[in-house]
Amino acid sequence: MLERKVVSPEYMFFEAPREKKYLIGNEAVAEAVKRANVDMVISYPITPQSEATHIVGDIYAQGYVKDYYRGEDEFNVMSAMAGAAMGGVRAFTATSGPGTLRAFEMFPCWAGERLPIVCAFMTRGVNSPLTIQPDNIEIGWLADTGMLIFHAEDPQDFFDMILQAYVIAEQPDVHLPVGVCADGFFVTHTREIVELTPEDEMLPPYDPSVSPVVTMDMETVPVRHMKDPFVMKSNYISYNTHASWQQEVRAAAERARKYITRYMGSPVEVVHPGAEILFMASGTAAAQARVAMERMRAEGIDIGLVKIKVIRPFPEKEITELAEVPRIIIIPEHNITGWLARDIKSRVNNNAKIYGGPRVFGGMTMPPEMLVEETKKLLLNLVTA
Amino acid sequence: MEALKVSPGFEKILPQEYQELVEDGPYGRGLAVKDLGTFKEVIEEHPLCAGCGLGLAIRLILASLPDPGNTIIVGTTGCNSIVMPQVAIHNIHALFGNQSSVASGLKRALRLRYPDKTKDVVVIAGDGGVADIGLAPTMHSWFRRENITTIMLDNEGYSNTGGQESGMTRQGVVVNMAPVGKKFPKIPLHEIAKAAGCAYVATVTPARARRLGQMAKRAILIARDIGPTYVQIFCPCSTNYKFPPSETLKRAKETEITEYMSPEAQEFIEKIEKESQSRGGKE
Amino acid sequence: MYVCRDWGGQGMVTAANLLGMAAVNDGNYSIVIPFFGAEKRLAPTESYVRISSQKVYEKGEVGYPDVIMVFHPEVITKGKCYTMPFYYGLRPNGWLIINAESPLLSEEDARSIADLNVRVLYVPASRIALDVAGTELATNMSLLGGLAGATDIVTLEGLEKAISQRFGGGKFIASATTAALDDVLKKKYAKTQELLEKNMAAIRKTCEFVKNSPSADSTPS
Amino acid sequence: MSTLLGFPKNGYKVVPGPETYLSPSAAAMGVVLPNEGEALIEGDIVPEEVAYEEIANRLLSARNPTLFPGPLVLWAWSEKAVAKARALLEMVGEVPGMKIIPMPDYRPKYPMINPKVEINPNHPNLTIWHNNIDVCVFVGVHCHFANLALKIIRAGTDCYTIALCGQRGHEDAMITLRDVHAEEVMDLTDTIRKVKMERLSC
Repeated sequence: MLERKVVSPEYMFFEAPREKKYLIGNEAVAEAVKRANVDMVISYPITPQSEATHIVGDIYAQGYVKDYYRGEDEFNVMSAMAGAAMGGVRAFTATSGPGTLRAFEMFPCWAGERLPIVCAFMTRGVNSPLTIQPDNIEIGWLADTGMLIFHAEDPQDFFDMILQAYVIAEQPDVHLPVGVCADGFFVTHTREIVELTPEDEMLPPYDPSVSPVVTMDMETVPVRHMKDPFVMKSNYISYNTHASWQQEVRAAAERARKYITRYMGSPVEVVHPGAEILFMASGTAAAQARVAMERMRAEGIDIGLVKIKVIRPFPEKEITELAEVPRIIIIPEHNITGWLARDIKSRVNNNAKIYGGPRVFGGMTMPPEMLVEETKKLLLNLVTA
Repeated sequence: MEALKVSPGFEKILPQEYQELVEDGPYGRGLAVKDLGTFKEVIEEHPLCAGCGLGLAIRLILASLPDPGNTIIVGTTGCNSIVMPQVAIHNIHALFGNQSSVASGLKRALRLRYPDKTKDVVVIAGDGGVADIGLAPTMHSWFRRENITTIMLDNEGYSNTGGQESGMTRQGVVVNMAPVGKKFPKIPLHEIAKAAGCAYVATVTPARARRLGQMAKRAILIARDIGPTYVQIFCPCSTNYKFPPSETLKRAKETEITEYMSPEAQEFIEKIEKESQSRGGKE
Repeated sequence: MYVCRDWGGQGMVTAANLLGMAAVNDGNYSIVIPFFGAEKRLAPTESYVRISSQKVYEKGEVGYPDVIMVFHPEVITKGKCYTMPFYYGLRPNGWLIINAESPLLSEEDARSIADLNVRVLYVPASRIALDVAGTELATNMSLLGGLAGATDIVTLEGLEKAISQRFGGGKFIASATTAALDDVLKKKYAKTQELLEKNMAAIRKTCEFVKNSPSADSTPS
Repeated sequence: MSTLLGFPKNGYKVVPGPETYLSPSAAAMGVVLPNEGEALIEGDIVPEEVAYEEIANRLLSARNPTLFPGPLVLWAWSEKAVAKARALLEMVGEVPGMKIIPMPDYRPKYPMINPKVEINPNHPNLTIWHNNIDVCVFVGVHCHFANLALKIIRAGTDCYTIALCGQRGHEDAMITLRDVHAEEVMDLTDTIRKVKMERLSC
C-alpha cells in the first residue's frame, strides 16, 4: 500500500493533477473508493457490478480499505451497510437490477435514518425473462426512496461522482445516502480514458460526531437512544412525528443543492442552450444524444442537449428555465417506463412540446443514427401537421 | 464509568430517572441478577401484556450485561421491540429479520473505531425474527464467526401481529395461520447453532432467573473473543396461548435447560470465572 | 471514426482491448465495450471498438461498423440464428477480415458483400499463431496483425506497447472467463518476456502476410 | 420550490404558529441555510451580528424564556461539550427569569411525559403548552431531532424558536445561528449584557 495523505475535497476536485488511464467503468469505481478513504465495503456478486467489488476486494487486501466481506444477499448487505454507518464508519457497496430490488426495503430506511452511505447502482434489466443487459428502470424506483441519486454518463463521471457523493452525503445538514447510478455494461464494461487524481491522496476521514442523528456507539452521545420507528402508539403524536420526520428527510435533500453546485458545478450540463430543439437526457442516453446532436447540427438542424447529472434532488428550477426556450424537447431514455420524461413533464408548463422518447431497453443499444432518424421523422410530422 | 457523566451544572436539571441512572445505574459496576433491587435498572417499565414472559426475560438479560455502558442492542419487529425504547442503552430496531446483518456491520464498525475497547453487540429478537424471516442472516452471522451474541425470546409464535404460527411453534398446535394445527416440528435452532459455528449455545427460561443471567453473561463474554453465541429463552405467551397470566412461570419451566460450550469457550469461561472468584467478584 | 466488430470466442475480447489500448498509445481516443451473454467459452460473442482522433462519446453496440473481424470461421459456416447475417450493418467500402485459409462465403453472402463494395480478406490466423507462437491461443494476435497490415487503424508500435501493458505483469482487469484464459496462456510460456515476444511475432508475421497478399488492396470480385 | 402539503408561497416566512394542520418544512418552502458568518431571521439571511442582537432582544423581552439543552450538551461526552455547557449556564444567568428544561434523549415517552421537567422532540408542543413558554432556545440537540421539534412547535404553538446550532443551522427555527460552540455562546452572552445595559440606559 502506498503511503497516503489527506487532502481537502476542494483540492482533490479542482486543483489536484490528473493522470490519464485507460480503464473500464468498474475499475474507475475502485479507484474512486481508494481515494474516498472508505472504511468498510460489503459485497455481493451480481453482473454487471461484480468486477467493481472484486477490485475493491483487492485494494482491501492491499490495505486501502479497513474491512471487507461478502454478505449473504443484497438485502442483508444493505442491512449490514446500515449497521456500519450507524456505528460511525464510511461505507461503500454496489449492486445491480435484481439485486437493487432484492435490497429495496433498506433504501428508504437509509434515508430515514440519515445514513451517508454511498451505493453504486450498475443498472441492468429486471427479470423476467432473465436479462443481465443494460437498462436503467431501477433508477425510477430509487428516485422515490429519499436517497440522493446521481447518474453517470461514462467512467469519468462514475469516478468523479462517487467521490463527490461522499463529500455531499456527509455534510451535517444533508447526511443522506447517495445512489450513484451508471448504465451497466455501457459504463461498467466500457474501456475509455479516465483522468484520475493522484493515488496517494485521499479525502479526510468521516467524522461521526457531526451526524444529525445519534451514532450507535454509547459514546457520541451516551445512553438511551433508539433507532428508529415509532411503534409506540397509534395516535396523533406518532403520526405527526412520522410525517415531520419524512419532511425532514426531504428537507435534507433540498439542502444538498448548495453542495451539488459547489462540488459538481451544476446538476445539469447544457450544450447549445438557446437551440430550437433540446435533447434532455441522463446517463449514457446523454452520450448517445450528444453524438446525434453533433451530427444533426452538422446538417444545419438547431439542436442542443441538457444532460441531467442529478436525478434527486431533481433540478427543478434549472429544468423549468431551460424548457422555456426550445420549441421541442426530446427525452431519450434507456428504460421502458420513461421516468425521466415523467419528472421533466411535471416541472414544465407546456407539456405539448415534450416528446418522451425514443426509449430503448432490455439491453438494446441506442444508436445515434436512430436518434437522428427519429428526430427527423418527428420534425417532418410537425411540418406536415 | 467514563461515558455516562453529566456536564457540570446540569446534574440537577435532568429529570429524576436520569439522575438515578447516573448516580445508581449499573454502568461499569459488574452487577448481576442477584443484585436486582439494589440499583437503578436500565429499564423503567414496559408496555407488554400482563404475564408476558418477555418482560421478565429482557429485565434479566439487561441486569446481566457484563458492560452495559459499552453495549448496543439490535432488535427486530416483535413484542420485544416495543420494550426497547424504554431501555437506557443504545438500541437499534432493524427491519424485520435483518438484525444479525445490521449487528454484523455495527460490530465491525465499532471494532474499527474503538480498536482498544470492547463494544458488545447483542441481538435480542423474537422467534419469528430469528428463525423464520431472519434465519439466513442469523445463520450467516454464525458461519462468518461474527463476534456477536444472539438471544432469541421464544414465545412460539408471532405475538405482536396477533398470534400466528412460527417455525418455533410446536407441532400440532392450532394458532392463526395453522388452522388445522402446525404440520411440522419446532425448529431445533439450538442444535443448528452448534453445527453453524456457535461457540456457546444455551436454552433457558426466565423461570430460572440466575441461570438465565449467568448464561447471558457467558454468551456475551465468549462472543467478544471466541466466536458467535446463541441463547434461546422460552417465554410463553399467555395472550395468544390463552392461559392465565399467573401461569407463565409454571409453563416456562416446561422447557429443558441446556448449555453447550466449545472446548475453547469452556477453557475461557473457566479461566475468567476463576479469576472473578479469586477477586471476590460478584458472580 | 473507425469501427470494428469482432466475432468468435477466440480471445476476441482481449483483442478488442488490445486494439483500443494500441489506439490510445497511438495518441487517439478509443472506447472498447464487450457484449456479454452468460459467460462461457465458444459461445458466439462480440466486442466493439471505436477509435477516433476526437473524444468518443458513443456507447454500446456498434450498429454500423467500418470493419468486421471474424475470429472463427464457424461463425459464418455454422452461424446461430442470433448471429446471422454476420455482416449485418457493415458500411459500404468497409473491411471484412476473416480467420480462414480459403474463401468460405455462400454465394448469396458474397453477392451482398460485393454490393457494399466491401474488401474481404482471408487470413490464416490460427495457422500463423500455431507456427509462430506455438499455440492457437495467439489467433487473436495474428488477426490484429492482419488489421494493422490491411489498414492504418493502428500501428505495430501501438500494438507492441499494448501487449506489454496487457501481459507485462501490470494489473489488468479481465472478467472471469478471460482471466482464466490469461492464466492458461501464461502457463504456456516459461517467462513473460517469451509470451510478449511470441505474441508480437505472430502479429508481425500476419501483418507481413497481409501486406504481401494480393487481396489486401483489391476490391472484392 | 415545492411543498409536501399545501402550495408554494413566495417569500415564505418562518414565524410563530400555529401554522397549519401539517406545516411544511421551511427547506421545502425555499428557505436556505446561512453560510459562514451569516444567520437566519424568520427565513431571511442576515449577518450574524444582527441575529445576536435579535436573540438578545427576544430573550430579554420574553415573558417566559426557556433553554432546551439536548444530549450534546447535557452529557459530558467531550471537553467541548463541557465547555459549551458552562457557557450556556452563564448565558442563562444573564437573562432574567430564564428557565432550563432539558431534552435528555429522543425516544418517544411512554406512557406519558412530565412536561414540567423535560421536553421531547416527538411532542415538544406538550412542554411548550404546559409551561406557557413564549421564547425558547434549542441547543445541543442532534440536528435531525431539532428540526423535528422546531417544525412541530411551529405547527402547533405560538412559541418563538431560536436555535444555537453547532453545525449548519436550522431553517425551521425563527432565528438560527450556525457553528455555535462555547466561544460563540460567550459572544452571545456579551451581546445580551450589552443589550441589557442599553435597555437600562433608555
